[in-house]
Order: sequence, then structure tokens, then C-alpha cells
Amino acid sequence: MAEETKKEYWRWPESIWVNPGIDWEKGTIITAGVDVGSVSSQAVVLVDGELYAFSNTRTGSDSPDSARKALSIAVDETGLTVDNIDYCIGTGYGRVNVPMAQRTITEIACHARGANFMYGPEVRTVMDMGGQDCKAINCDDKGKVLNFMMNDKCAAGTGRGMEVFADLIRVPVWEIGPRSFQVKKEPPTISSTCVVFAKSEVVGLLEKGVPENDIMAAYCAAMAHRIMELLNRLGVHEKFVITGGIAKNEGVVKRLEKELGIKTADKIWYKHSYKDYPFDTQIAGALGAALFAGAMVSKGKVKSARKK
Amino acid sequence: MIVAGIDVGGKNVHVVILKDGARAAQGASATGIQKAQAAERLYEETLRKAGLKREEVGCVVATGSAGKRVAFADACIADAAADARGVNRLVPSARTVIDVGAEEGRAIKISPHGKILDFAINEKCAAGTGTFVEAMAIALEMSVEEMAAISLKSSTSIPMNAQCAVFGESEVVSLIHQNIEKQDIAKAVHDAIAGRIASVARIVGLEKDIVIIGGMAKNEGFIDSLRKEIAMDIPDDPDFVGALGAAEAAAKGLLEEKVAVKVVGQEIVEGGEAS
Amino acid sequence: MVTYKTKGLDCWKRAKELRDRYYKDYKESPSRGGLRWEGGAWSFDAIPQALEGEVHGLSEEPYGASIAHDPELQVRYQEAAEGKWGCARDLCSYMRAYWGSVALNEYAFGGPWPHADFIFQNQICCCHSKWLQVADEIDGGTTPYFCFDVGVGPYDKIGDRQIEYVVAQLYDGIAFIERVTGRRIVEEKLIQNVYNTYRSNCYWAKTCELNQAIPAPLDEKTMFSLYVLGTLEKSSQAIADFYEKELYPEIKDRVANKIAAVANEQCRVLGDSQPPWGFLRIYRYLEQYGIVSVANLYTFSLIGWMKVDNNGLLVPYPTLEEQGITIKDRDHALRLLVEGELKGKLMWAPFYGATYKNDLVTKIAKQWRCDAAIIHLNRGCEGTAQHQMQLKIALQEMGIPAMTFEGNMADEREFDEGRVMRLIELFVTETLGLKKIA
Amino acid sequence: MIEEFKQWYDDRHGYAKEWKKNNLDGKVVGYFCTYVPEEILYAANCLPVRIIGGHEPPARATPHMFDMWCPFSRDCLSQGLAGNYDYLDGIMIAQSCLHVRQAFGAWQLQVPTPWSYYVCMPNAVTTSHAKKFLFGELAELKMAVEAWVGKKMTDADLDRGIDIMNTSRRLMKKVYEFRKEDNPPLTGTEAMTMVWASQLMDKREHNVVVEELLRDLPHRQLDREPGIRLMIVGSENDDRPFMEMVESIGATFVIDDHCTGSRYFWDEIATTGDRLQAIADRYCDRVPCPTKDFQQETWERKRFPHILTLAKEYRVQGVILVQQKFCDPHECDIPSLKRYLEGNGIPCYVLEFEVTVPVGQFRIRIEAFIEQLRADELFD
Repeated sequence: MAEETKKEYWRWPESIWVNPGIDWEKGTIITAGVDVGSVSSQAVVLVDGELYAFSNTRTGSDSPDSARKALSIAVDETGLTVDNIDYCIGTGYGRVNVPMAQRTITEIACHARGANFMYGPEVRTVMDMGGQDCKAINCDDKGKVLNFMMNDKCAAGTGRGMEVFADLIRVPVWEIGPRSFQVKKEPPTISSTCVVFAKSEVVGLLEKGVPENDIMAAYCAAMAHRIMELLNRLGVHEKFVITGGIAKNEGVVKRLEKELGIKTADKIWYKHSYKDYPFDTQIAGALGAALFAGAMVSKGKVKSARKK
Repeated sequence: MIVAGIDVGGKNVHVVILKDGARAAQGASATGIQKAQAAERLYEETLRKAGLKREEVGCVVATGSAGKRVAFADACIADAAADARGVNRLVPSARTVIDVGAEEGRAIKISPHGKILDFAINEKCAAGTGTFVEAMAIALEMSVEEMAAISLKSSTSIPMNAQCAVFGESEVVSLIHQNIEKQDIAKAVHDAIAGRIASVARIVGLEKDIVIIGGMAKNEGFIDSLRKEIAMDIPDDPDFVGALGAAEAAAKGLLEEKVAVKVVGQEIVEGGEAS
Repeated sequence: MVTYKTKGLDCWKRAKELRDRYYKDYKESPSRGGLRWEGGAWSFDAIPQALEGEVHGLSEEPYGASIAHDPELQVRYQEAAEGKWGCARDLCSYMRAYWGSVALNEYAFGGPWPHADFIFQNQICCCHSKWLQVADEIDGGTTPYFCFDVGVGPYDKIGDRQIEYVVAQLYDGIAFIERVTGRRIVEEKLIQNVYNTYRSNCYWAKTCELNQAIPAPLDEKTMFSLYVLGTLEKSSQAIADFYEKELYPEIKDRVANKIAAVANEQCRVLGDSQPPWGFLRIYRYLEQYGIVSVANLYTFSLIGWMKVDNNGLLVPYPTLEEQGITIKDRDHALRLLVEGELKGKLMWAPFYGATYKNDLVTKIAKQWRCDAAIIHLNRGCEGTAQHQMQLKIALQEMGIPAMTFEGNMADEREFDEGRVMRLIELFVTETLGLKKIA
Repeated sequence: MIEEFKQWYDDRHGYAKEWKKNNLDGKVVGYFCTYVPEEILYAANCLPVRIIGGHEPPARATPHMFDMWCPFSRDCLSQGLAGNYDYLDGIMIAQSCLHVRQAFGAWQLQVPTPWSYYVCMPNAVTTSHAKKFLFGELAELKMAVEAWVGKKMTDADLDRGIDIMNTSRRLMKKVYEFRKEDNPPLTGTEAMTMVWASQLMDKREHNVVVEELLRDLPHRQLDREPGIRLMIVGSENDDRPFMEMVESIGATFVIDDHCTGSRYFWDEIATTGDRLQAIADRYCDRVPCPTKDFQQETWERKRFPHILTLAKEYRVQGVILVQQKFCDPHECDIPSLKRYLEGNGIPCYVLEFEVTVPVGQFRIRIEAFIEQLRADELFD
């Protein structure tokens, strides 16, 4: 659906971060998680269970390359290579195509685990919105999945829908949230659920000269409502957190909170010592994978694949 | 007698100008977001091509999903009505019309006089539209044309769920991951849509002759797939048939007496507003 | 072009009163020491309504429909059923609205959900037995539940065996009701209720028959508000009287004086299944073209009892008086009740095959002199939506132009008004070639 | 043997055509619902074959059933319209859900078939009245079939019919017994393939192979880890690719409640008393389809405790509830069934099925469900 445009309005900016406080060569266990989503991919590297590096980049048409790219840019300037990694777990939509991974775990388990680490053990409900689907997860204080639900066989209200929308109105996706609140009053929501028809509905509104901000508000509200329907089926409990790209879109998040009557947890690292580290909601999956890998190696459940 | 038909669709605008029943000129352009302006521009341009002035045109009839936005038109008729008239002029023996455009696939059963006897339109979901193919082409990282061309090379058939365009994309991507030949995936996409369209067409009964029009009629990959289900003819410039039909309606309106057309126009516009 | 006299119905106000009182009585019954029961439009209310003392029922389908008239409420209730309870979104839309109403502990006519003392339901479509089974489960699962089966075959295959099966269940039902309420079913009341049931159903059918007249004295839009009383409590004296002594005579009089429902009637159409309740303005749009919806198997026989006579014509089912029958006792009453429902409710025939639907509706098309058919493919009710596509083919084969549009009687989220209006406009202006009457 | 079942299932039409060649006086009857008393058809030397879908988009059905009808019923009709069942001498249905009844009704009008019959299977099956009513229905059916095939049915014929069906039931139930083992000697897909085949072919032939299988199973070893023990519950399900996918990612279906599985053969017919009444009793007493699962006095259902008992006997760790889109009877029961099973400590996951299954999308859901069930491996 996204027309090829020079400027990619739909994509969240890429990010790379390396922890200056850690020298990986002194570490004993080095694990990685690589989350290859349909739209963006992330890699997280842990040294002895501590966050060492992560990257957040786009997914190309070839998953293995996307996985390699994600990991390599994360450790680009550190000298660390795949060969130094004890264990790597692939997750996400392209998880079976992560060449350096020793095993795969679904993003459902990984996001719950990652969210538990990022936001703390009080997290009970995690909402992850990927490009293709939207997952609502209930978990315990360890980040163990108790039950979960995913959207039905229609992509209405998925991240992809939002990207198509951003492309269509030529507004960078990170501006949609803020601008969606610059409206006199909440407009009626976009009624069409099909991404393609929603698109023509939006075109219709643009033609009628409806202000862009109002249209953004309408679209965010529609998406928030779809997510709310899914969450209600599962049952939402505090602490409630949203991971994935959509978490960055307050236009959706604020409206969702309003519909649910529940606030989402602040985007602050649970570990106090992490307070200055960047907090990227999109890395939850990769982080969860890396954490699982760490636990497996340290408990000796798997043997290290480290080459040097 | 000079008349014009303007078809403003989801993706493209088409204009056909008839002079004493013969095509004087025709033109097409992308609709974009400001459809009214796009129609205006293309109309002017086509008139220039035909060396005609606005005031020389006796009657202008618009059609298409955004036809009602053409302020300068004397009337606006439903797109299926334009299809019926256009096809009836080009292929008098046609009894079934299949029109697959950017955002809609429909089938119409027509009488020998081009009267609409029955019609069916694909419901609710974008599967079975040109937009669906575009989305898949993007997923395959090629143009719709390239996709059409290579799909013809494929001999396999992979069942695909043409349910939702977005899931279609993910299905395509996962097929790519399974290292399935792009040509086979392209064919799978065309087969899926052809299946959708065929079932819509069956609702009106597939009486012969069957004619397919609309932008997708130019996609030989899709046509190849649909031909496996339905034997049909494709007129020249199948994407211009709607505009041609509108022009026909304009001519007929003039012959009867223009007011009639005007009234029809207003009726439909009001009808539209009632919706 | 002819223009007919037209005027509103004199009995309109009365109909509204009866309806309002019904829902009010249900709510207030306990405060007056009365009982409450839940059932459906097709439950045999003659039986529970024969309990000694005050008793009031809540009829599930009309309750769901009332909710549907308020889209905001409907969506809220259905989202509660789908969210809080977790049912599928494609189930019967009345049922989802009803479940949501229970789940939110809200009565659409004000106050908390009014718990029933017992459930007296019947099973004919897949959802009927489940409807109150689940509703009660949501409500705590403490309401005594009884469901009898009337799915014994089409009207032309009803014999002693079929009647016997249903009557036997009704005896169990009576025992059940008496046991769980500790009150008696009063024979005199029961007999009177059966007389009333016959009057309500037969006189509604007679009223529908009058709509064969040109101009039609009633349009479907109006009929919707009239048959509903029969779906609430056909066994009630007041409602039977309304049909026999108020509505029927008035419509007869309209026919005699050529008083039309729609002044510029020139195209008579036939409908099928329930309309999308939130969008009755469709009928107003049609009227601009002189189109009047005059007939619908659903609208006629949801309560109206009819039969196919020896000439193969659809005629009203005879009342007990016309049959010269006096009810002797409880057993006689139950048998007559069952016989009337099984032989007279032609609405049930399509449940047993497409041929029944085609046969009955093509008869209607002829006898009610319909020029076209507009079929609402009702995603909200599998029962009334049975064999609709077969019906379309059958009507077209007999030369009646027919169109279909997808919608939902009680889920506005499944109704794309703009799209449907486009289709109707196309059908009206192109296929029927009609022009708007200024 | 499993391979034979698979071949019969895959070549169901070829098999039936072959059968006609070899049984010139026999007729092939397609039936739409498992409430159809096959006993009476066998007694009349007919071959009952269940009409099932082809798992292809049911494009042909669209003009006859708009798409609010369940994918299975549309798929069945589509198969008929495509001429895949052109060998049928007759079709039959027993009153069940409105969806498949609609497919039957459209079939009667659109797919030329010499004979068709509707058994008015009662709904209030827990009442004695229903058994009496069904007895009458069966008596009429018997006469209708006799008139059709031109031959009276003797008690011996009926006994034969009952015996063929009961034997099949008894044998398949024995096979299911093996699924209780820690490492079942056959997968869920294999077990259900056996049941699918039994609905599509001459039970006498089928029984012989099931007996062979029973001799073989004690020694049969599968070269796979059983993984999580799953139960699958729903309406019709012959979705082989789906079941294979699930059993390829660390799980085994050890039991089911489907009308293409255990629900079809679980209950036998008592061989005492009047034969038709015995048949009637069996179909009223069998594990009910949700359309008929209500009883007087209470909202509780009869099928739920049965499912729970199976889950316990087969030591199920999780249940996959399959919801055919638009299948009202099951959709009405699923939220309750999910609560009921979870309340009894058995995790459930609900999946919505369409005609063609997007295996990719289902895989992630099932994988996650399996991870949820074996979370301990990840956590401690």
C-alpha cells in the first residue's frame, strides 16, 4: 500500500546505542536477541545480563540481511562480532530467518519478558503492536505469559495501517501524535476498518478540505478503539505497558488510555542504574530474547556457541 | 454534436470527447488527492488536444467514485451505468460486464440495449481490486507491469488468501522467505484476485458475451488468471470505457433534450447526498 | 401521475402505549408481587402468561431491536458482549445486544438488568436455545431454564406425531413453571390466552392481506411498528383486541377509501428479512421515487399465521371462531396452540429448505403485486437470511428485478450506508429506470 | 495403514466411483451432518459418504450463499457446484445447524441429484419425547429409502447396518485408547485421518484396516518428541495442514471433540429392544452438537463435562478451541467452554478458522501458546 516515496514518512527514526560503562571483553556471558519485524528490526546485546548495546533499524525484503544488519550496526564500533556471542535468540515475524540465532522464541514471550525487564515486575498487561498484528499479553511478575490474544485476520488497526496513513498524508509518523491533539474538538473516527478503504476514506476527507490534524485525530482514535476492543477481550491489568512502535504515538496511546480508563506506565527503566540509558519501546522483543538467552546459558541449559 | 465524458476514479481520471459520435480525443492522468482539480486540468488538456473550446461542448457527463466532484459537469451518472453504456457501444453483443478498478471490482448484467439488469460488487474488503495488486507488487519490489509479465512465466499454482491486502503482503513476504520464485508468487496473487472477481461475476450469471474493462483489464497477468475461470473479451482502451459511457450518456441526453440529463444529474447528486 | 390521499394511522398512539407499557410492566412487576420470565418472539407466551397472579415476560428479539434503534447504545452493548463476555462479532446481533445489556447490568428502558424468575424459550434456529442459556450464565446462572423444541418440520408436513411431540414438551413446561414459581397455571387463563393468540396472529395476517390493495394502505416501515406487539405478547387480551378491533378495521377502511401509505405509490417492492433498524431512512429515500415496500415474508409471518389454500394462494389462517371451535379444556387448548403455530407460522418453513422460501415469497410477489424486490442480506440473523441468494434467483426467473445489499439488522458497524445507497440508487435509476418525483 | 487412510481421504471421489462399479445394486448417498443415521443406509446396501469441503476458496458458492454462512458449508456447496460429487445417487441431511441446512437447500436446487431426504432430527434430545419423535422420523426414513432402492429392509438388514457402524465405533475408540500413552504411537493428524476416511468409505473395508492398525500399534514407535499434549475442539475439522503444522512445532494432539473426530463415533447403539428405537436413542444420547446441547431446568450443557473428562483421561495440557467463522452454535458455546475449561485448570486458545488456513499467521499463535504452556523451561 505504501507508495514508494523519496521521503519515508512512515518510518520511525533508526537508533543505535552502546553502553559506555561496559567493556564486553571483560564479560563472561555475552548473549544477543534479534527481533526481525515486518517493518523494523532490532538487536540487543547483553553482557552478563546487563544492557550493552542495541539497534533499531528497518527490515528489508530479505530477513537474514536485516538480522545481520541489525546486529552489526549495534556492535559496529565495539569490535564485538557474532563469534564472541555465547547464545543468540531470534524472534519476531522473521525469526526463522535469523542466521546467527541458535534458536527462536515468539515475540509474545519475548515482549512480555522484555517489558518485565524494562518496566519492572509489576507489569501485568503488555500490548505490542507490530506491523502485521497486535498482541495483548497478560503476564506474571517474572514476565511469564499467562495468556494472550492477537487481532483477527484483518490488519485494521495494526502498525502497518498507521504507516500507510502517514505516507498518505505525507506527515512523518512521529509528528502524527502531537498534531492529532491540535484540534478544536475530537472529530468522528474513521469508520472503515479495511486499511485500503480507510485510505480512500482519508482521501475523501482530504478532498473535503478537512484539516490534516483532524484527520490524524480521527485515525488515531479509530486505531485506539480497535486496540481497546482486543484488550477488553483479554482483560487489562495494571501495570499496563505498550511496546513496539505504536507506543511512541501518543495520539493513539492517550486516546487508548482514555477508552480503557487505565494509564500506561511511564517510559522509565525499572533499574535505577539505567535511568540515563535511552528508552526505546521497540527493543522490548529483542531484549526479551537476549534475556532468555542469558538465562539459558547461565543455567547451563544450552552450551555456548561462542567461537572466540 | 460535441459531448464529453469524465470518469474520476480512485486512482485515475479519464476523459473522452465525442464529436458526432466519433472519438475526437481522450486523455488520462493520475487523480491524486485534489480530484476536482485533476479532472479540470485533464479536461482542459484534452479539449486542447482536440482543438476544441469549452463552449463548443454541448454536454458533459461525469462518472466514477468521485464523479460528483466535477462541478462543471451537466450530470453525473453511476459508474456501473457508464460501464454499461460504454460497453454496449463497443461490444453490442456483451451481456456481462466485469469492471476491475483501483478500489472496486464489479460485475454487471446488461440487456441488448445496455440496460442494467443485475449487478454485484465485491464487498467491504480491498481484496479483488487493483490496489491489492499494487500492494503486492511493492512487497515483491517490482512494478505492477513487471509483476504481470513475470507471472506469465509461472506454471505452478500456490493457493493464497486474498483476504486482507496487508496480510496479503505478509503472505507474499513469507513466500519470499521460503525462497519461492517471484514469478510463482506473482501468479499466486493474480490467481487469488481472479478468484475473488470470478465469484463476484458469477452472482450475475456470466451470460455471454462477457467483456472485462477497467484498469486491471490491461494487466495481462491478472487476465491470464481470470481467463482460466471465465472466457471474456477485452475492448481497446478498457480503462477508458467508463468515460466513453459517460460521453454516450451526454450524447443521448442532448438528443432527448438536455434538461432531462440535467434533471437526472441533480437527482443522482441529491440521491448521493441522501447517502 | 396519480397521487393518492394519505394520512397517519389513528391507532398509532395506542400501539405505542401498549409497547411502552409492556417494557414498563416487566420492570415493575416484582414491586407489585408479580413474576417475570424471559422468552422469545416465538415462545408460546400463552402458557407462562396463564400463571395465577401478575406475570410479565421479556421477549428477546424485540428487546434487541429496540436497542438497535439507538446505534450508540447498540454498539456499547455489543462491544460489552464481545469484550467483557468474549463472544464472536458475527453472532446474531440482537443476541449480542441482549448479552451486552446483561453483562453491563443495564436495562435499555432504564435501571439495572431486571432478573427473570424463569426462562421459557423455544428452539428453532441455532441461536434460540443458546440465547438465554448464555444470557443467564452471564447473569450468574441461577435462573431456571426451560427450552422446548418446535423444529418438527414445515407447515405442510405437520401431523399428529409432530403436534404430539411439542404438546408433550409443553406439559413438561407447565410442570416446570408451576414447580419453579410455586404458582398454578390457571386453565381458564390458558384457554383465554389461546383464543387471544389466534386472534392476534390471524388478524395481523388479515391486515397484511389487505396490503394487496393498490394503493397499499400500509408501507413496511409502518408495519414494523405494528407487528411488534405480537412479538411481545400475542396472548394478551389488550393486544389481541388491538389487532382485531382497532388495526384491522382501520386498515379495511383505508382500503375502502383508497387511503395510501405513500401518496405517490407507483412501484411496489418486496423486502426480505429484517431491515437495518438504524437506517430506516432508506425507505424514505425510496419514497422519493414513488417506491413503496408493501410485502415481506418476515413482516407478515413473524407473527401472522397464514396458510396456502387449495388454489395455491396465500391466505390468512382461520381464527378459532371461523373454524367454529370452542376450546374444551387445557389439553384441547395446548393442541390448538401447537397446531396453529406449526401450521400457520409460514416464516418457519424456509428453515426446512430453499424451495419453501422461494415458493412462499414468489406467491407473495404475485398476490401483493410487487414490481421489484430489494433483499437485505442480513448478516445479523441467520434465520431470516436463509436462502436469500436462492430467492433472488427465483424472483429474477419470474421476471421480477431484484437487488441485494449486505447489512445487519442491529449492528451499524456492519452497515456501509454510503455504499448501500449507491447500490440502491443504481438499482432504482438504472434497473427500474425510475426518476425522482419532484 | 495410516497411509491407506490418507489415500482414501485424498481420493475420496475416486473411491466412491470405484465402489459404484463394484456394487451395481448399491447407491451412494452424500450426507451433510453426522446426525444422519448411516445404519439405515448400510442396511439398504447404500454407501453413505460425508460431504466435506475442498479447502479452496468457495468461489462457486457465492451466488447461492452470501458470505455470512460458515466457510465449511460454503465449501461443501462449492464442491457440489464444481461437479466433484457428480456420482452421488442421493443426498441426505439430518436437521442440525442452519448453515449446513442452507448448503443442503442450495444443493437441492443447484446440483442435480436424483434423491434427497431431510431427517427432522429433533433438538430437545435430552427429553424422552425427542426419542419417540425421532423413532417416527426413522420409520418414515426407512420407508422412503425402501421405496427408493425398491427393496424392503429386514431386521437382519438393520442388524447388519447397526453392526457395521458399531464395529467401526468400537475399533476407532480402541485406537484412540493408544493416544493416552506418554508417547502416543500415532499423531493426532494420523488418528483423525482415520476418522475422516471412515466417513468417506465403506466402513466394512475401513474396519479391516483399523483392525490391522490395532495389531500394529503396540509395536509402533514414532521418531518424534510428543511435546505438549493438546486437545482440539470444534465443529467440522479436516484441516490436515493445520494439524500437521501444530504437531511439527513441539506438540501432539492426543484427543479431540470434533464431528470429524471423537464426537462422530464415541457412542454405540444398544443392540437390545426395537432396532429403530435403539438407533433413535443413540442419536439422542450421543455427545451433542451445540445446536442440540441444552437441557431442561438449567443452563448447563451436556457436552462440557464430557470434554473435561476426555481432557483429564488423555492428560491434556492445553486445548485449542477452533471457531469456524460464522458457526453460530459453536460461537455461542466457546466463551462458556473456555471459562469452564480454564476454571478447571486447563489453558485454552481460541482460533478462528476460514476455508483456507493462513498457516503462517496461525503458527505464531500456536507457537506462543505452546511456549506459554512450557514457560517453566524458559523461566526456571
